[in-house]
Amino acid sequence: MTDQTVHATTVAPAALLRRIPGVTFILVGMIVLFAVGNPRFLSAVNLTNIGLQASLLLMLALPMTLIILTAGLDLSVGALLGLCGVVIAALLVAGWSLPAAVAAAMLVGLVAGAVNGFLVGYLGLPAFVVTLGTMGLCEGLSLVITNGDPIGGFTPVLEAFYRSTLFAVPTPVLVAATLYGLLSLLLYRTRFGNYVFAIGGNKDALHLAGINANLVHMGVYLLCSLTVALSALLLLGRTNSAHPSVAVGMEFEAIAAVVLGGTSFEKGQGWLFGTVLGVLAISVLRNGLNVLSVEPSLQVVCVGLLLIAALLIDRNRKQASRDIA
Amino acid sequence: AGEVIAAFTKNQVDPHFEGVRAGVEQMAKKMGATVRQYVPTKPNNITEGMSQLEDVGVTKPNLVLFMPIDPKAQLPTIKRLIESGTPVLNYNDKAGDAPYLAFVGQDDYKLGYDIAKTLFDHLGGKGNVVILEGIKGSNTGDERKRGFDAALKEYPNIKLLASQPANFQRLLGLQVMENLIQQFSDINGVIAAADASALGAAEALKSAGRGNVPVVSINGVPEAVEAVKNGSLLAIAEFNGFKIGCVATEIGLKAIRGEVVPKRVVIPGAVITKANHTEWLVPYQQRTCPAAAEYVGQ
Amino acid sequence: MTTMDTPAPASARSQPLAPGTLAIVVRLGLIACIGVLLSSLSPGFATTDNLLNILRQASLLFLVASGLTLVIIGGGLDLSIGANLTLCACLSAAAIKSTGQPAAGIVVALGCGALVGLTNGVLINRVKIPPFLATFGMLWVAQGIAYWFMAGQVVYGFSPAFRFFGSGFWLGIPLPIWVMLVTGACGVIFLSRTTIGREVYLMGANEAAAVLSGIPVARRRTLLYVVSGLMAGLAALIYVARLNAAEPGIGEPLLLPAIAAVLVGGTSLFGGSGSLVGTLLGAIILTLIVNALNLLNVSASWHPFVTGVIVVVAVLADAAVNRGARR
Amino acid sequence: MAATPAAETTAPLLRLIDISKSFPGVHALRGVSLEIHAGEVHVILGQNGAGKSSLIKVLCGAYLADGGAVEHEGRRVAIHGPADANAIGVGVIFQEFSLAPYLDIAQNIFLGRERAFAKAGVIDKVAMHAAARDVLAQLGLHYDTRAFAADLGVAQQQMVEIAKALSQNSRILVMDEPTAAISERESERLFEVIARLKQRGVAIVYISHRMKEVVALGDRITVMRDGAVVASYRRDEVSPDVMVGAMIGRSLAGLKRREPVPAGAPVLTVSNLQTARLADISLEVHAGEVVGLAGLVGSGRTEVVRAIFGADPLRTGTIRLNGADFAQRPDRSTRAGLALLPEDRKREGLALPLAVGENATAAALWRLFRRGWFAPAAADKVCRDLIARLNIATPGPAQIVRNLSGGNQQKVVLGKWLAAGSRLFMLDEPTRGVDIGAKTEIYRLIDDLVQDGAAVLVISSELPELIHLCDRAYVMRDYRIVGHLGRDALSEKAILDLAVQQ
Ligand SMILES: Nc1ncnc2c1ncn2[C@@H]1O[C@H](COP(=O)(O)OP(=O)(O)OP(=O)(O)O)[C@@H](O)[C@H]1O
Ligand SMILES: Nc1ncnc2c1ncn2[C@@H]1O[C@H](COP(=O)(O)OP(=O)(O)OP(=O)(O)O)[C@@H](O)[C@H]1O
Ligand SMILES: O[C@@H]1[C@H](O)[C@H](O)CO[C@H]1O
Ligand SMILES: [Mg+2]
Ligand SMILES: [Mg+2]
Repeated sequence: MTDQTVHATTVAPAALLRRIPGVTFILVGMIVLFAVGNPRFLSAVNLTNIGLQASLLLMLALPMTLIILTAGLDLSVGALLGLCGVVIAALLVAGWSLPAAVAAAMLVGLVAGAVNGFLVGYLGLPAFVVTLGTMGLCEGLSLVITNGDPIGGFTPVLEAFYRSTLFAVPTPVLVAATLYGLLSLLLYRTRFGNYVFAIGGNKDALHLAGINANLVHMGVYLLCSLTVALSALLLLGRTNSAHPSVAVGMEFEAIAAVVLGGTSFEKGQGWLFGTVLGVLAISVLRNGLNVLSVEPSLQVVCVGLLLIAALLIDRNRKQASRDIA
Repeated sequence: AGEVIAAFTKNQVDPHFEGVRAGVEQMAKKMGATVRQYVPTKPNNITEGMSQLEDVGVTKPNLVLFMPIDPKAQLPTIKRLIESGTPVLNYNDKAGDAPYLAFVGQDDYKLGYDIAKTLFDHLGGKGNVVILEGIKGSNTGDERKRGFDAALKEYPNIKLLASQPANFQRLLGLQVMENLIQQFSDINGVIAAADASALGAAEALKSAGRGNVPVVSINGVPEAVEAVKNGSLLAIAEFNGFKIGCVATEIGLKAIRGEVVPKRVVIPGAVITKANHTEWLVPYQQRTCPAAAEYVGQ
Repeated sequence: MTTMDTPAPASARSQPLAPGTLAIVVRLGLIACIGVLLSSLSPGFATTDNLLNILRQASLLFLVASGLTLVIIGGGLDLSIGANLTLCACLSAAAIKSTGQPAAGIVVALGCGALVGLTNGVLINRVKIPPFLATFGMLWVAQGIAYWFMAGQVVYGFSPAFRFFGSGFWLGIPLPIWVMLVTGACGVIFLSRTTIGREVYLMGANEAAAVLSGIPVARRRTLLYVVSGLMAGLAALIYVARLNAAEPGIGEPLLLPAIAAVLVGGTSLFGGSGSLVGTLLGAIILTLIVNALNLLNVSASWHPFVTGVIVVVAVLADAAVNRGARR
Repeated sequence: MAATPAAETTAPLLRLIDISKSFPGVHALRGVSLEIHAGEVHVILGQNGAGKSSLIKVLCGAYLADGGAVEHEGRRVAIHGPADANAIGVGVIFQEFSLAPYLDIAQNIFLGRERAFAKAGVIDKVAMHAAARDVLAQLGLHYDTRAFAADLGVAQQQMVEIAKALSQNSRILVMDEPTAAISERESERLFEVIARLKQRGVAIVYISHRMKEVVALGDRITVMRDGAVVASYRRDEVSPDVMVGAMIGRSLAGLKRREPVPAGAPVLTVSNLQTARLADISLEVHAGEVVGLAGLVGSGRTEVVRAIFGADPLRTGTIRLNGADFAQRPDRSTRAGLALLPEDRKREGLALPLAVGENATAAALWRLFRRGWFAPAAADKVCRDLIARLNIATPGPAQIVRNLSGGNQQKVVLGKWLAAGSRLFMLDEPTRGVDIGAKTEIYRLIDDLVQDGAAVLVISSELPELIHLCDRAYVMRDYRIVGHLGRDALSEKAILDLAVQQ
């Protein structure tokens, strides 16, 4: 017997191509369609719109990717985003300085992340349930703090920051891009990143490798919540006021974007850049429907069809590639 | 002629906004303009409402009819839209301070005050009432509540048992009322900030065998007017989406066609009771737009 | 065979209370505690009227959550139930309005519910789209169709015969509670006394093993989605009868409370375990809490917060109980 | 037991003293003491559920012992977690795979030890892949280290697992059934490496159910039964029969070839079956026959039985059961009397969180309750009968399957098909990771089945097992059937000649 009997598994460029999620094709298709439908779709102003609208969703979807890679889920991000916004706004109105208010929001994020992370990472409770609970806690706290009333009238600095640009690129887009860069460095070039994939794929293996897997697991939730707390600055800049439940529901869109981008709920399989594509697809769809003035009820149907169609494509390609192999 | 109007409403659930959209369509047709409707896919979603404003800016409509889901949040966006050269008229809900072509709407404070007084007078100036509020932070909701409170001050023998948000919604109105009924055995009257929650509350009262407790509300959508007719609701302060839509469109189009228009048109609202209700039973599609001139100067 | 000297099997009866039973007992205990506490704090609590009121509100929640429970035990998830309910409500209300026949509404509601469920089932089991996404997509589609169909209007005003389903009483007990009891009993029998019910647990616990045991998993799971859709349709009828109106905003707000009821009821999202009795208790606990806050005059702002606490406490309690049982 | 360890020449590297460990209802370890010496292979033998894996898990910090102590080079050490075990140089190849599917081979090999390749916190991937290739090369493997573990076959995963343990340069290397999933050729590579490690002074703890390996490798052999050490030997002072006797508490006659039963009518006829990977598969199994499907790991045997059962889609070809066509769908196959015992019992055979009873009747519900109404008492009775018939070690039908040892889990899977009244049994590695005692019971069961007129198609990577069991065998290579061996032609050499590409 010779070495040839052991098949060396190779990574062909085709494998990389296979990684590109089906939503990419839809994204390209939509861009063409919308551009034909209304030439202004590709105008600088509109691209800025898409960028701005995508950036906040991306801020939630990127850390959500890490969480889903650990075979988890964080339903509390929308409510937490709202809560952190409320906290910052309330403290600013109460006369705190911006850094102090932000620090307080970070603390809130830290606590939320620690609660989620501890219950999921250390106690092994199902993430869906835990974060559904903390979602209620966060939304409830926002309501209690504000008594349901939005808070406005704080420093215009936040709005100015949100509206500022650098080399004609809106700052929020740069912030989201920076987050992407940092997270992809973290995920693909550091030990922590390896452990994220390992937790989703085989947490016991990580534990047996002598790593404090629970701590790493909790760390992912902390990271997510802290990012969300910082994202509250963008939200406040955008809405120029804080609303208790303004972002509730955004978690589902973030999760949808992640999964559209090819990350699966199981086994730590996924791709961070896919999430960018997923977020873009959702943002482009919503923007394009408005730019083409599509009838409101039809818009609602279209969002559903995007999700289903993108996954249909993935499904078919997976089948095709299995046949080839 | 041939202008494109982008008309914003807050949701596809509440028939009040269908009234607005019908009014806009009718007047636009009459004046030779076309309408594009924008409604957030999720009811009253603030960020989505903002994105839609931004996206509409790209299409450069000749006129935007705008009602805020939340004035504080949307004001900066609308200001930028106006700065970029798109004429915007504010209707239905006040949307803060920006160079709008005009504001067309109603006096929510007065509607709240009037309808509360109607109830209190019906109760003979004494008794226990509960309030079902609208969405906090919306101009209509907050102003109406202020009107209720002002009326309460004038009636020392009317006691407010509870004031809870029902968010202009029917199901919430029903559930909040169900619980209030358990909590208080001596409710004599109910004030709701909108028809939908009033109708929900009336159902709750009826199935608890307390159908005789009078309920008042604000709006006057056909369903609620029918309820006035058959006695489920005592009275409604008219907040007429159809008229608002008509007048806003007329004023807006005139403004962009170079006419001088009033900066503020406040449409008066009647108190709809069994005695006068027939006018509001007519479906929106069969109504005829009033002329803006009727309300100018009021 | 007697060749192996394995330790003699101990009797299964010597085992402690099964975790499922224990979970139910814990929940009943919780309800009892809240009940005792409240009746001492608020005289209005322990009245027949109030208890029926709580049960009636819980029954609507239970109806939506019951179909979801079956789906989750079978290893799936259904985020479309709320929107499905909306669509069923709108279509059936229109059917009743235009024909004057409550029967037409029943047919339309159940048909529409089943059809949406079937679509979910096909997307998930034939096309193999993950349940979270497939049903999230269907949520939007059903909601969109409802908006389109209603065109901003409300359908309202039904005959007393139809409204009896929502607001009537039989033997002094509101009809929705009867509906809850009957459907709940059917569900319990389905899960514990039919082979399909047993298969649901097996495929929820390990889909691959279930397939290789000859269980037609795809068909079974499709059936569960259809049942979930039917329950949404049934709930829609009760809602329409109760509200005396249908509008496209009623269903969506029910999704998260329904999921919470299932989870507070102790059904695991991983599939393979859980019960309808648990979901019933979960629905009662969640309703009870809101009722309690109202009776104690706590601002409505606190409702989501307290609900969140209950969800977390319920999972923690289960985890603690399971751990204890394993020791 | 009569056997006593020979006098020691060197001090032990590691001593386990009086280790005990309990799980609810199970006393997995009862005061186990063990000495591990540098440069020696210490084999641990024992039936399924004897406590071997549990002992290993205590040693490597995966389980916390209830009592006992560990001494390393004469000093007491506390093992509270895997990190403590790593600190004294313990590396483990686990019985259950410990790879993360969507990390690549290199990342898996160095999981937890990335620091060696990190510069300012950033991992130097080039260096890491190079190091991974080096480790694999020691095993004679040339995998692309960028491949995800998820894309590897079972055997390849096992080899990566071995590479992972090797790369730790452990002073004490524990292998829990490392050859259960790999072919002879790969096993030989492993044995070469073990020999080299021994020379370097590494202490090796080796668990296997394969007596051949035990004899070939072991310097010292410890036999466990019911959670306790029952005997310890040096290799030169003991024979396989004695070891087996110690394991099961009695002596076992050597493996005799199964007596053939007169074959009946053809039960299964497969002609020209083709799937995405398989080509031109034709075979036939008669009533009263045990037919083998031989071949190296990865030759496509599993795919054949999965395709017949309907678990994987067919391209072309016909499959007949008792002369009739039937739909290739697992539910139809089951009802037609076909049974498939999958190769991976945990992933495909059992619903681990459910009870023995629920699992045992999983494939038989349709048959036991034809009207669809389920009767718990009847199901319970069926399950108790199976427990008795198969001698399954469990407190009762209510026990959660996860808590059973490997061999007993396998019996539950088999029991599933007995309850379903199947007539054609396709058994894919039926004795993988199963101890000798349970193995003989499974053999006897197969014999009972064919005596009773059933037909059996069996896949096994253990050639002696195939030869013992089968009346004849088909041999596969590269997803094709390359030969057929009748009862008289069936030998290890004949199979290998066909299975290995010339
Ligand atoms: N995590 C656990 N929970 C409950 N029981 C367990 C657990 N792990 C092992 N056991 C029980 O402890 C006993 C010893 O099991 P162990 O896995 O150590 O056996 P083994 O000798 O490795 O068997 P095999 O040869 O089948 O791998 C068995 O009865 C098993 O059921
Ligand atoms: N290219 C591949 N990609 C993914 N999985 C593979 C690939 N090749 C083989 N496998 C998996 O490896 C295992 C063994 O492969 P296969 O079924 O072809 O061989 P076999 O002869 O049945 O081997 P075994 O002795 O493991 O049963 C199977 O589980 C198969 O799914
Ligand atoms: O003014 C409107 C109506 O009252 C409607 O009922 C709800 O939204 C408010 O803004
Ligand atoms: Mg073992
Ligand atoms: Mg195989």
